[in-house]
Amino acid sequence: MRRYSAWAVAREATRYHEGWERAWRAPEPKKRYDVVIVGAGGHGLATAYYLGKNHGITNVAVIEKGWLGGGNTGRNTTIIRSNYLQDSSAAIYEKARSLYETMSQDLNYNVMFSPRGVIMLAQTEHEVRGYQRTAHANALQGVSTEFISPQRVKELVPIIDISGPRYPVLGGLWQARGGTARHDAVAWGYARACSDMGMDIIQKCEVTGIRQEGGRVTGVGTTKGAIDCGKLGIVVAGHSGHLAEMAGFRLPLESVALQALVSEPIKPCMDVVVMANTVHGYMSQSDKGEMVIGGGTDAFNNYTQRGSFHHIEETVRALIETFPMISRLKMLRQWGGIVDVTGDRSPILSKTPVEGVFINSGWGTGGFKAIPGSGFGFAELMAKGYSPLTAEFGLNRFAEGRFVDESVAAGVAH
Amino acid sequence: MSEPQSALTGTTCDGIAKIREVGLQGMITLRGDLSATEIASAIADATGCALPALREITHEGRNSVSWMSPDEVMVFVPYDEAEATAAKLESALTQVHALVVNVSDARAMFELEGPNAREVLGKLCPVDLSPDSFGQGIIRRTRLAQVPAAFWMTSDASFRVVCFRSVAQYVFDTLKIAAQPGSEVGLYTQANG
Amino acid sequence: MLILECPYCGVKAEETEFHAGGEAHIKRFGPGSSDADFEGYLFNRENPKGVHFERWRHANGCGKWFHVVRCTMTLEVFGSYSAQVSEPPQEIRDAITAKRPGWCWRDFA
Amino acid sequence: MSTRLSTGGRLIDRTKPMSYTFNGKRMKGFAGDTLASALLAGGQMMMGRSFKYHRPRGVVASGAEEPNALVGLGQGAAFEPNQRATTTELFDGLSATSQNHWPSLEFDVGAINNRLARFFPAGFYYKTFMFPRVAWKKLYEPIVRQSAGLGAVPKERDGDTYEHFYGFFDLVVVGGGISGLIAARAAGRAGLRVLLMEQTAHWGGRAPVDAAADGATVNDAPVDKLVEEIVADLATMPNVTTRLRMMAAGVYDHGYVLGYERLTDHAPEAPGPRHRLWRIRAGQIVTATGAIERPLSFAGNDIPGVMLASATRDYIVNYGVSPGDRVVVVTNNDDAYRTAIAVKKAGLDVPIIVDARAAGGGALAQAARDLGIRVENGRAIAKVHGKKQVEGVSICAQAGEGGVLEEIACDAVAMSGGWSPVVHLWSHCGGKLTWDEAQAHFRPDVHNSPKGDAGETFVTPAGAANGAMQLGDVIADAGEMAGRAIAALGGTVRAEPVTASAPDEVPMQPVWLMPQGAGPKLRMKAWLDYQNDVKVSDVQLAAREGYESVEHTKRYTTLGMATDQGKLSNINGLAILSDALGQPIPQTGTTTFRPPYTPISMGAIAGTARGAAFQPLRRTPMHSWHEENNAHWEPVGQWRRPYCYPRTGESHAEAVSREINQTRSSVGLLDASTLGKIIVKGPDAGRFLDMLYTNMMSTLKPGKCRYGLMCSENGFLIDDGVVARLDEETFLCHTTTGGAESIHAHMEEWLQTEWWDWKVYTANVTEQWAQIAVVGPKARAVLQTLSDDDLSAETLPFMAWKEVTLAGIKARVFRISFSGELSFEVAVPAGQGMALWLALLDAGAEHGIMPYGTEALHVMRAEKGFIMIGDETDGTVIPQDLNLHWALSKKKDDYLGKRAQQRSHMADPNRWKLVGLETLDGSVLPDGAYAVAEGVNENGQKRTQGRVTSTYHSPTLNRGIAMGLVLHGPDRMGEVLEFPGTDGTVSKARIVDPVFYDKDGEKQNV
Repeated sequence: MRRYSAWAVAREATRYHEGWERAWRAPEPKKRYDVVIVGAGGHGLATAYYLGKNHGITNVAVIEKGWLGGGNTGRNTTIIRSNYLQDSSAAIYEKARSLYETMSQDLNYNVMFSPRGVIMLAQTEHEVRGYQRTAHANALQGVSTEFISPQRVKELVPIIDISGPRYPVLGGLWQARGGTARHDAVAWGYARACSDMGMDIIQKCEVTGIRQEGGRVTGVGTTKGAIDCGKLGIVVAGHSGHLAEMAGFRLPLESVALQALVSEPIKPCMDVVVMANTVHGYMSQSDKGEMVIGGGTDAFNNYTQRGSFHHIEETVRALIETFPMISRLKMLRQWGGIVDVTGDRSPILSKTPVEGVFINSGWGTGGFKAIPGSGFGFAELMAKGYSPLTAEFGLNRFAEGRFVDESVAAGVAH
Repeated sequence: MSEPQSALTGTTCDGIAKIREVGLQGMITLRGDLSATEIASAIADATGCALPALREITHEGRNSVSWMSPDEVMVFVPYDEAEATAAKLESALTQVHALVVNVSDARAMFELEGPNAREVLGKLCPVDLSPDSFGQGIIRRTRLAQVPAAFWMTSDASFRVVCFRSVAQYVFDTLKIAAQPGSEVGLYTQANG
Repeated sequence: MLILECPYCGVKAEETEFHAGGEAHIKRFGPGSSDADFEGYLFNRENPKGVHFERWRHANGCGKWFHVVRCTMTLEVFGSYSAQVSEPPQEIRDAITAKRPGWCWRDFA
Repeated sequence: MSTRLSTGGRLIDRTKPMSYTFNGKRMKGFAGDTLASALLAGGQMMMGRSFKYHRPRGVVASGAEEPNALVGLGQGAAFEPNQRATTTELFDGLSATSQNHWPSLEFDVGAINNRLARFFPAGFYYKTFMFPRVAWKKLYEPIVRQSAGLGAVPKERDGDTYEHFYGFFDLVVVGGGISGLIAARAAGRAGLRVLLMEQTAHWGGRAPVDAAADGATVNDAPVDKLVEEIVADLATMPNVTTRLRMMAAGVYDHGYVLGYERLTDHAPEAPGPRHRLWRIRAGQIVTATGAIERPLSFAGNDIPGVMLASATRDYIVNYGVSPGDRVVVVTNNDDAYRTAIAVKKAGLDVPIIVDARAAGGGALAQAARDLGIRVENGRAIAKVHGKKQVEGVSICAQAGEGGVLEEIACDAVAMSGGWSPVVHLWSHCGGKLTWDEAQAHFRPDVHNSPKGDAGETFVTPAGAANGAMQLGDVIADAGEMAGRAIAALGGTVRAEPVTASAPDEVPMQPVWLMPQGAGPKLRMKAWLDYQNDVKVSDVQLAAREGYESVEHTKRYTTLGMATDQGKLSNINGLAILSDALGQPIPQTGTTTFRPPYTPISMGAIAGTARGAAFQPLRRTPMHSWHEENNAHWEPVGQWRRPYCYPRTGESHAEAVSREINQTRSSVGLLDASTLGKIIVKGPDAGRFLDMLYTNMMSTLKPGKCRYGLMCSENGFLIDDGVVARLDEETFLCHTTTGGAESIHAHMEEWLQTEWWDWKVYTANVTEQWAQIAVVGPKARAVLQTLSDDDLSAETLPFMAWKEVTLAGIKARVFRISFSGELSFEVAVPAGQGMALWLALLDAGAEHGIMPYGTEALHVMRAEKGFIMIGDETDGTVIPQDLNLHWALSKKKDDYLGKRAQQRSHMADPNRWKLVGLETLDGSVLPDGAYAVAEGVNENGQKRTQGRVTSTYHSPTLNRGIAMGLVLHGPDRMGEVLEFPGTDGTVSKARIVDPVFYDKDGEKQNV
């Protein structure tokens, strides 16, 4: 693989950039692979990458029914943070965050990780208590966060109205090393690195069936023919239920539409990511200058990637209350993605009833920030049968009533 | 005995339509099997109103009865008669499974009046309020901006709007903005010039 | 932005008048049931691509719960019916068959 | 140089001059001008700078598709960035500033990027800025970020208002051109409820402009005539609503259309809202949205003075403005000849028409020749000369590699690469496209249309939006397609004999690169996306590197991601991509079309919901008293509850202490009206409550009260409160403030969907009652002075209730206590709540009675070890964790949550359990602190063995008290735990009984 660098760009410039090679190969599938990963989104590609990097497993195919990175990886609001309450969540998200720190160098592909800092606003007494609790938990989890004063919030986010008539800002949970990254680049960087390790990324190839013998997986049928494999990883977000059905088991999952929008680009005015959970809105400014705004999920099953407009309305309404200036910006584009949500809204990284089949799903609205940690842990689970990062996210937790519930930081009002 | 107060004690506002909090209004929730003859006759005896059909409201003098759901009606009588009317209904329905509660203080009622009244409401409620779709005799329970509400027409150009007491100020403020000068939509008014 | 018809008050209204209540026709398992049955009851969901049975409440209206059959791929609505039944009435099944011949959902077809 | 012509301009009123400023310079225009036409008239060709290379840019289009001419409009509370000059109507006093340059539009330091352009190809940043690592954050990223963005940032709170409107129509026609007008009239005559909207301020669209050039007629009359006639017809139809300045922003599922009406943008002084966002339900939608002309890709096609041929024509015909004195026309189709003719007719010079087609054009070409215009076929533009202004063009053969045949001096270039139907609205909700080989564009595939709630087709394209490009075809198609939509609604169409006579056009010929064999040097100067500076070479690079999906290419190059969302660039871009991949264009496909069609204001999206109307703020009957008495508010859901009532010079903490001391020593008042109150009545009411609550309610005696717990079916504690039995069949259930609506809904859900044969009715009477807690040793004394009824412990013992008359008001009095004191909760009709509140303050004056807030409430319940939903519970806590086994009925074989609590993890003896915590030094434990255990877990996180659930300073005990959940807590009384703070300090606390005050409960029982 030709390394990327300013020098390489300069060298190519002299020949009008006509000498660049493909970022990843476009191979036809082989007859057999040690591991087949279904789904070439961030999580699937990261899994393949760490299978090779950490466990020396490189006879791997990542098959994708559309184009790599074409699902939620390329549709989210790119927020990266690990200030979670529960130990198991904090562990995997912090692992992910720390891997983002060095991802550009590891992959030799600039994913523009921007640790600009993330603030979660506390706008009710209840949220203050919830975030103070999270700050205490984070301190013991080795996640560096801090509960900050309204004045500090105002310093960090000059465009915010901290004395808003309805929900004054009472403080905030500040994670200085949280931030954003260029979402497409994460998928592309992993794809390039996987391809470089000799793995096959097979796009426009849809899985049509999962073959098994005596309760053990033997391969998959695809629109590009049958492919044998020793182990199978299902990493297809909103389509997990569909794949699980092929393998013959059910999942505690529902697929719903999640929406987001961007404003027209304006000059830099907000240097951090702000999340306002009381009013269900979060916002950051992209490197292009667009205000990137996250909305809510529909409450009904939906595979159309089209959400209901009133969620956009609720989000924008709320953000105008907290950031009055955006009232005079314009919405440039809105879009939707399909997210898979579990019974406790935490992910599933687990073995399944079918030996050799592993599932990584249920990331709901939190998937992007977890990509490297998810791939790291899931690869370990697939390679060794156990990973401390994924231990608490097994399918069995629903029968045992052992949930990983992150909604508790903002529980019921009283 | 102190004088009871309505939520906004009759506040009013003028815009492209007139908004007025109506003041004290007796309201009684009655739940039961609306097909049971006892209910129809109890209502007739207590109010003189006929049992309203699906999504309808009936009137008799100062009393009204509106359909609320398949097993619920709302009885409107003068505030100071509510207690007695409720008791009357209660005693008439001892033999059937029914629930009668005086909820006169739980809600606020507004009058919205003027040729633009339909449009003002049409800015806040996801309901077709064109004259050929909505007129007198119909009750509609729906969403008004961000709160549940119900309304019906008392003339071709005036509505009664009911919401919960705690959000009366919000509903008033919202109606006021929707009725701000210069905000005529000119949709439902174009027909009659 | 869906439009649904409440079978109780006959109102055809937009989504914001209603509250989505998740998958329909789920049998309750209480004390004495197996762990698997109980897990299935609380958590396992059909989440189909296509015909789906779900519960909605006319929250900003008559307050009644009811059933809706909808396609999760096109959002087409095949019909709505009473909440007080444990399986869809025949005319609803026929309405689905007319639009999606050969449909099936759990044991219904 | 551009200038105002002495005559012409069908849309301007030369008798109404207007003055405005551009970058502070005073300029003049006429009523009817757009900002763009006025700037051109004033000779202001350059209007902005591009995003990446900061290249000088002039206006290229005349409508919504404009990518270059973006300005900041207005000032202060009325400032708005990124406004298209082409769609901004001129008004007197308008002030505009150009964007994305420093220090000035003419001299921009950022233009250095242009010099280095060769080193900044598509995606260069993915390949660079990586070493050393720290440099990205410290050096590179700040530079990237600072150079980001286009428009300036609004500084002030928006001074305008906005609103929504819910519209319902049988048929909505989008677009007020010929097609839309024809469709609307047909639908109107069919008696349907019709809405016709046009995004500009004028009816008629392009047809009248074209006619001005080619003399086309309809029914032997000028096209303008037909427009006037139809507009007049529509005005007479009460069932038809027409709206100018209203754009269909998006089409959503089930016939939902967003209509964006701009009410005062063109007249800022007018009263009323600025924008109105229509939320429309349409039975059918006809998209008569016309078509957009495509640029041609040749070197220097972005230099100010290079314009779309149609735009050039618009400025001359509509505004009497000439873009230049010598206009070279370059085209691959006949339509551009109309521009040449219009230019010539305006008395300006057309040195040459460069037609890339070897065979050239038809009737219009002849007409041009007849006017003495030189026409060259099979030719192309090799290169445009000039920097901030076109100075000339090099002509070459289209077939070759750009060998220059001739240099021609000119100050403007009018280009036409053919037309693309506006298919956005068709596509928003799933409409598919088909590639039209002959016209080289995507048009709606009417066999794959958007489907509504009944699975019916609900969008129909008409006219140019459907690929009909010549006047006769447009009119015929509009009638035909409108007929389909009307028929779908059960309407019938009366045939309209409309005959058009317009010159025949010979087919266009796709030209994606000019010249065909252009080398890298030229391709690096051939722009596709003007605003984002994406060139032909960038798309080819993306393809070369394997970014083969159109989505990959778009994201890698940023093609089509600018504020115009690729209206000009998308088709040209994917044609280049397809060519690079050696596959036909339809196989490459398009990117997804997403709403809105053009950007809409956030203010309009929020509508009236701002300030007082932002969200409902729920008020109790005593709200105004609290306000007048300096309550410090705590938002609880949508309610406001007094947190405390600080007096002058008092801190909140001091106020809370005062309120508690007064209440414990004498008597205090709490506004408890927000607590939920639900009536449950019927023969099966007891049985129902036994399922809902974990404890037994059916055995409760009328006149008595019982505290109960509610769990979710998943086992977790969701609510608690006191249930009073009013009579044999009737219960009154109190819930938490947050629970009033949710618990009522919870009850109805189970009754309606599971136990529908049980005879139970419920009613939420929360707001019917004002509820006041009268608390403290003197509570009875105070109440007794207001009542002749006997309130003694004998007739009204603890956990009983009774109806009495207080201060002349009929009231229900409940003897329940959440503070541990003698306590009466008095409920009166909400309308008399204030009266009772005042009476109580009066009656209690001699005892120094005062109100207390939620914080005092919390502290007092904590002193008693009472749990609080939301503090001790967080959605993961079960009653067993809180040692509430006494409230879990053993007699009942079922209740909601019982089965869940039998699952292995919930029956686990190692679950953390509730205890009291007492700091060794009397300080207050930090809220939310965790108790650490030995060592770390396998993820390297410190192990924990408990956490603080609520913690306060108790003025009663004058020390810190807390409750928490601790591993095996109840068995570890006296043990000391360590709670690290977030500041490095460690608090030590002893495990104690959670009841800190009046352990035997004597005080509440007197």
